[in-house]
Amino acid sequence: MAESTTKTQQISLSKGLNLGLRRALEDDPKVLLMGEDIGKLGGVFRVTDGLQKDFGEARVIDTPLAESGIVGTAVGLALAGYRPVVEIQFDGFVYPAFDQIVTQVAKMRARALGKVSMPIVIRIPFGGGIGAVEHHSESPEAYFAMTAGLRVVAASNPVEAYWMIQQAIASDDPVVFFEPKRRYWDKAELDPTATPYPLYASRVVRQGTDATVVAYGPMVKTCLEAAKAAEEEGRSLEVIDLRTLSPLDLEPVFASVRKTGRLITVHEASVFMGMGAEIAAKVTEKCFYSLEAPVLRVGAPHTPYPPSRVEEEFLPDLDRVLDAVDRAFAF
Amino acid sequence: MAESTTKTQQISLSKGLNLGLRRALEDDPKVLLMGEDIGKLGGVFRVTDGLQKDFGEARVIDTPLAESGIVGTAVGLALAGYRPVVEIQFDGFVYPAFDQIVTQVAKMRARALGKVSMPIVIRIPFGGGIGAVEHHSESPEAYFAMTAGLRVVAASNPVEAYWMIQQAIASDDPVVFFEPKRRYWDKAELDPTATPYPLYASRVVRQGTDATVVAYGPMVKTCLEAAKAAEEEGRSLEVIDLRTLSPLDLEPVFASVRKTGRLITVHEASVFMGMGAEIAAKVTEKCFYSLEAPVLRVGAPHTPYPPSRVEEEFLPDLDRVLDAVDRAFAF
Amino acid sequence: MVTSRKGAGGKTAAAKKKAGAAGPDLVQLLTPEGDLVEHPDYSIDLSPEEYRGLYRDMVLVRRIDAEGTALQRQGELGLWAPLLGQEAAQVGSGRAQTAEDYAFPTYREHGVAWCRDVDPVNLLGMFRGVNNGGWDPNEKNFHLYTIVIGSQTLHATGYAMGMQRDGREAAVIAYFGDGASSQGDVNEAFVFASVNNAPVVFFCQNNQWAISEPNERQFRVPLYQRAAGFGFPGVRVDGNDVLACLAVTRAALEHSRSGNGPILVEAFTYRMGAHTTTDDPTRYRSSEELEEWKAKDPIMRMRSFLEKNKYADEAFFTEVDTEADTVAADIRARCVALPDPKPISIFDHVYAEPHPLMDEERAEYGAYWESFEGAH
Amino acid sequence: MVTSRKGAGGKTAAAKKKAGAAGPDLVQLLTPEGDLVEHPDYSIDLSPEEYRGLYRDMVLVRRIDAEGTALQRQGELGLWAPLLGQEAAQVGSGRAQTAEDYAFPTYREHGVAWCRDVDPVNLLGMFRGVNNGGWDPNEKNFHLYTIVIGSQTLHATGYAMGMQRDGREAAVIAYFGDGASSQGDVNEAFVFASVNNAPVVFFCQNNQWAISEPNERQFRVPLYQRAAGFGFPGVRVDGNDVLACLAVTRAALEHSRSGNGPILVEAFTYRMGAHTTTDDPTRYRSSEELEEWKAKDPIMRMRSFLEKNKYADEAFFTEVDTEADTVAADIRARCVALPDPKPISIFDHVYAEPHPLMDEERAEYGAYWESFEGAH
Ligand SMILES: Cc1ncc(C[n+]2csc(CCOP(=O)(O)OP(=O)(O)O)c2C)c(N)n1
Ligand SMILES: Cc1ncc(C[n+]2csc(CCOP(=O)(O)OP(=O)(O)O)c2C)c(N)n1
Ligand SMILES: [Mg+2]
Ligand SMILES: [Mg+2]
Repeated sequence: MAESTTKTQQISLSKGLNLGLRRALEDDPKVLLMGEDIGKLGGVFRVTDGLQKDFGEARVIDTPLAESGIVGTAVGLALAGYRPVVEIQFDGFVYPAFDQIVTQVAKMRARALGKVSMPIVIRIPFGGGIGAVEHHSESPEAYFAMTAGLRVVAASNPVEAYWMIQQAIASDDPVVFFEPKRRYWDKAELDPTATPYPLYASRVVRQGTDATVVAYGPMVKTCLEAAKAAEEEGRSLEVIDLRTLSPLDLEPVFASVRKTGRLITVHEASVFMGMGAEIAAKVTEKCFYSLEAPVLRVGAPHTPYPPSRVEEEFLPDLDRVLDAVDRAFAF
Repeated sequence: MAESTTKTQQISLSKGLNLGLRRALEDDPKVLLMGEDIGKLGGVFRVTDGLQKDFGEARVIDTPLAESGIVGTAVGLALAGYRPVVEIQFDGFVYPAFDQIVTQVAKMRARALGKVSMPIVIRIPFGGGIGAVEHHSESPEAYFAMTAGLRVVAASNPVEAYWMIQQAIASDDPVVFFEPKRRYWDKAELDPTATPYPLYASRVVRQGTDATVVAYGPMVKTCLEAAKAAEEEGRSLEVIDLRTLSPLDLEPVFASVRKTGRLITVHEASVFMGMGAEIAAKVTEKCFYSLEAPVLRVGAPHTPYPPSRVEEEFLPDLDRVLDAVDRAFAF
Repeated sequence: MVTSRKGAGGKTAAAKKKAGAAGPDLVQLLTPEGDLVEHPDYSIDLSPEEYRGLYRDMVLVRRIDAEGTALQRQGELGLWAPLLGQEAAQVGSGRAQTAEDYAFPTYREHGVAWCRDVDPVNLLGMFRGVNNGGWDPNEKNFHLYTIVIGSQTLHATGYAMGMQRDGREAAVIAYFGDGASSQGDVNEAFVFASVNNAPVVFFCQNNQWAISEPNERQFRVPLYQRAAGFGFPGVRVDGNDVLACLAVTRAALEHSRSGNGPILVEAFTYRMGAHTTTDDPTRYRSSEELEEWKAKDPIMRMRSFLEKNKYADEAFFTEVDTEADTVAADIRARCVALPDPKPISIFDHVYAEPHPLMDEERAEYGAYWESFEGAH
Repeated sequence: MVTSRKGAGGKTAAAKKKAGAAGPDLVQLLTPEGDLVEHPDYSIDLSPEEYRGLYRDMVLVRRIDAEGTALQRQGELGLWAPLLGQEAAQVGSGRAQTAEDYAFPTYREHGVAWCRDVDPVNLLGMFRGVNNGGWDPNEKNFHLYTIVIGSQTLHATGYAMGMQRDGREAAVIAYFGDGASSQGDVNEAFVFASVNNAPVVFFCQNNQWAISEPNERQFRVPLYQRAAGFGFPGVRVDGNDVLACLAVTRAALEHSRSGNGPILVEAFTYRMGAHTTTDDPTRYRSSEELEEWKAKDPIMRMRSFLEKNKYADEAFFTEVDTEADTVAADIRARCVALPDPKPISIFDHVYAEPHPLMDEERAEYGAYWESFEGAH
């Protein structure tokens, strides 16, 4: 275990989370994991694999099948001084807990005038692309991002996942933590002795000069691929991984847009009322005279997530991103 | 009763809804009302006053105190051919029903490939300004507007309320119907023989030439007052009552912005991720070369609704709207 | 098809023993060995043909289920949720329903669907990923599968309230699992059904597991007892005994139909397979447990019963197996032939009425997709 | 302060009668006439001083409550939720708690707050609209008022799970109403508490009404029976009998504290006033019903008891009334002096850690509001 936290190793995103959770459990006896099937099974994505075995049933809790109950008891545990990390099995199953999240978790601190905190992390595997049945591929991040009192972050790769989950657990504010489920099996090299990037900051993950593309979670990889393809066509895209959806950290986006004059936002969630809308509105306000084209938004149409046999067409891909870039240049 | 539907009369917004519901109950035996305290009490805002007495307990149903149960059973009633009109007592109490609304009500029709419909109306009194305790003054419309499968409308005055509630009930799609609670007691002249304006259309409620202001629900009145004040200062504001938040009907807004070059969006809900963000993003995309200033957004900060003794400062008022207009002109 | 009702005395030659080892709070009419036993409140008396019918249903349903698993393994389905082991609970309760009754399933009621005459290929659509259900629930009074746990119990209750208002002589049956019993929605359904005296039978298949979580993580007294606290009766039936499931469900439906309000039936059974095809039950449960339940196999005991009573011969059993293979082959053929939906169809059914954003996006996406035509 | 415990025999001179008219499923120790009665499972034996203490608590709490209503009528509060009629349920259960126990109230537990030594002015903040609670729940182990119905029962259960992990010798008490029993959250709390054997007492004040809806709209069997179906005991106590409420709650807390898991106490009482100051109960209930319950007034019966047993004289009663007026006057004075919050303070406590949007908006709004300074 000690070794696992010092040795550089090849890990998947799911393993990055697993190691991050393990370190959090080791470092702070008040950290608890709660959720459906997170014990012996290790969660349906094996993110909590082996943790109940090593930390016991009192700290890695297989809960009854009731999301409101999970989050509601997490609130009570937080009041009692614990730091619960809740797993929601799939994006589409978070809604039964919605009331507890937006009414209780989000508001408790303000109601108590800061006398209590809600250091709760709500982990949600999100997004599509894995051929799943309905309710297993949704992108509900905007519901939470718009809710005052919550923080919302999304990891995009294994290394980020490893650090961000630990930072989220250490945060005294409630954090809704989105995990890009179709990237769970992506691999990367983790150096557990490195210094992590701050949690609530966006990050330029590829420099470019012609247009800016912002994304988060699963779409970061897609946008990096698009940038690579664009380069071959002679266009230089700057790609920003938002990482934090609430608060948004848009300074790097403003700076980039002042340089490139063009911005494309990309997410799997619907364009209508999605994160892209806020980014577009804000960037336009702050960079009005720098924009050579309106901010263009890539995302889903205003429909439920479709049956999986259509998801390839439905999900934003490299082509859709490049198509938007083209449109931005055509303005 | 017959008289009440032909005679021009002075009515409050709450009475407008009451008369509209009454007509719907008369016109279609499949219409049912469901909610907490809507029977003998007539609802906490008396919107259903007298309806249980006249239509019986089988059609005006005092439900158990459980919002998920109310909406969930409404789904079943809709499947059985009924048209349930659900009352949520206050904005802040809709969240226990969130799962049933976004997962079941919104998606049922698409899941059944159109073989069933969900003609359910979910009435929600929303917004602040009445000096209430917490959870009684919220503006949750964006949560629903962003949800594919739902329609969302907001009435702004007594006459609109009378017609819109009937149209919403007649609609075969589920409609989240927002009622501006601080305007419940506003009065206006109703001519029940008039031809109603279409439900899913926005409406220019004051013509102007210098800047456009869009609002809905309680803020329409505020914006009209602001326009009046602006006129005295020599500025001509065009005011648009959005009326429908999903779908948005932005054609009249585009047309107006092409004329005025400036747009201010106004709502009580948070600016961050609010309806204004979508409107700003879309209008900027469609009217990029017409805008002389970025779309400016007036709304709440990203905080929970504050204690009522601060709500006057918190809520957008005439001054805040005019301040934004000034800023749009300063660009 | 089957005709006996609660309280009717035994009229066939089949010998009956006194209450089995099942215990007083478990209604059992047929022992794992295939012997009839008596129960003070419930009995069943069917013709040999009817007994054979139940056997046939179970075999066919198991075969269809196995085909689902096979289709998934071969990449024809994205997922499958096997009912293996729960055939008696589903066929017994399914055959208890009349055409006028209405069933609200979870995602595992392939056997109930069968009894309600729903084309099994309908069920495959969602698991194949070509639709999210898509059949007309009113055609066979069988609602769409519901994946989000517990929600359908409220829909069922609402539907039952509708039946009440229409004065229909029918009842609703709402399926749910042991895990689902923890959900707020299920308990709210109990409240709404009770207070409205709605004609709804809550039918819980307690298959001992909610994915990896055993019963102890959901409740600590037998689930059927939950009902009493909400003001309606609860009964636990041997969920691997198709005769008991039929008798108890039929009585329950009759109870609700005739104005006595809701009732809870807990069918005590076992999920012999994986939770779904992506699940690995060896991670959380022992093979001994599985073996124990295999000895209570619902089909085996019915076969023993038929054999012991000479209600069926070898030819019959062979014939049923052959029929099962035929049905499975037919389903397989029609499954793999299910066309992928056209991408543009995602805009078709979101709204009943005109919707400008749908139109705008349909046009945009349509043009975009067309630009790739041939390339894809 | 009060010291007897479950099962202790009567040691005072107070005469006891056999089980009262209350019926076998209602624990009553003091009749409406002020006579002690015996109960097979519960008894109480306090010193005269302790009996007087309970009386004093109830009178003071009623007076504070009346002051809340008065303050609202005079525009000093935006709203008030009166506890009138529920003094015994609140004082009895409140005094049963130790300092280490933890209470999760609804919005009406002013009497419990009193017993837990919470400054009543704290409670007024929310109703006045100067804050949304704002006290430190850990100071007196009394959580913030919770308005959204039922949510706090889950918080209480989670808190109890925390106590369990810490090995604390204490229990949690979760207050909720008869209406709240219909909420999914409350039933999920029952599940979580049961499965985790959490030390939590669910204390339902069944005041017969959920705003305008009577019990029949929420359940059709006595609520205390709900518990059994979730695997823990339930008991109904005369909620207008402060002695029974004390004895039963004390036993319940002890039950939970000593590792026996959750328990449900249903205090059968009556909301004699309006739901809140904006409510008009004449629209939905009869004055006869109110009169009936007035005869069971919790304070009157305690006074009769004290008088009958000569535990208190006229001077005592006068003294308590005077004290009540003094307390009320003090609260009033401090209430009207509560300063309005500064608008800029709305940004202060939303997040614990730095938040750029908070900073940005704080600066923007600050500048905007300052531009009006003096004008407002
Ligand atoms: C609200 C919700 N949460 C979680 C899930 C994920 N999930 C699917 S099935 C299942 C277990 C269900 O167990 P049970 O109710 O016993 O039914 P069974 O699968 O055993 O038939 C879970 C947790 C879900 N579908 N919905
Ligand atoms: C989730 C939710 N729905 C509705 C309301 C509105 N409401 C406030 S109090 C109340 C009735 C509560 O009744 P009960 O639980 O019996 O408590 P009591 O007020 O009688 O003490 C209702 C419906 C609410 N506060 N929260
Ligand atoms: Mg199960
Ligand atoms: Mg009550």
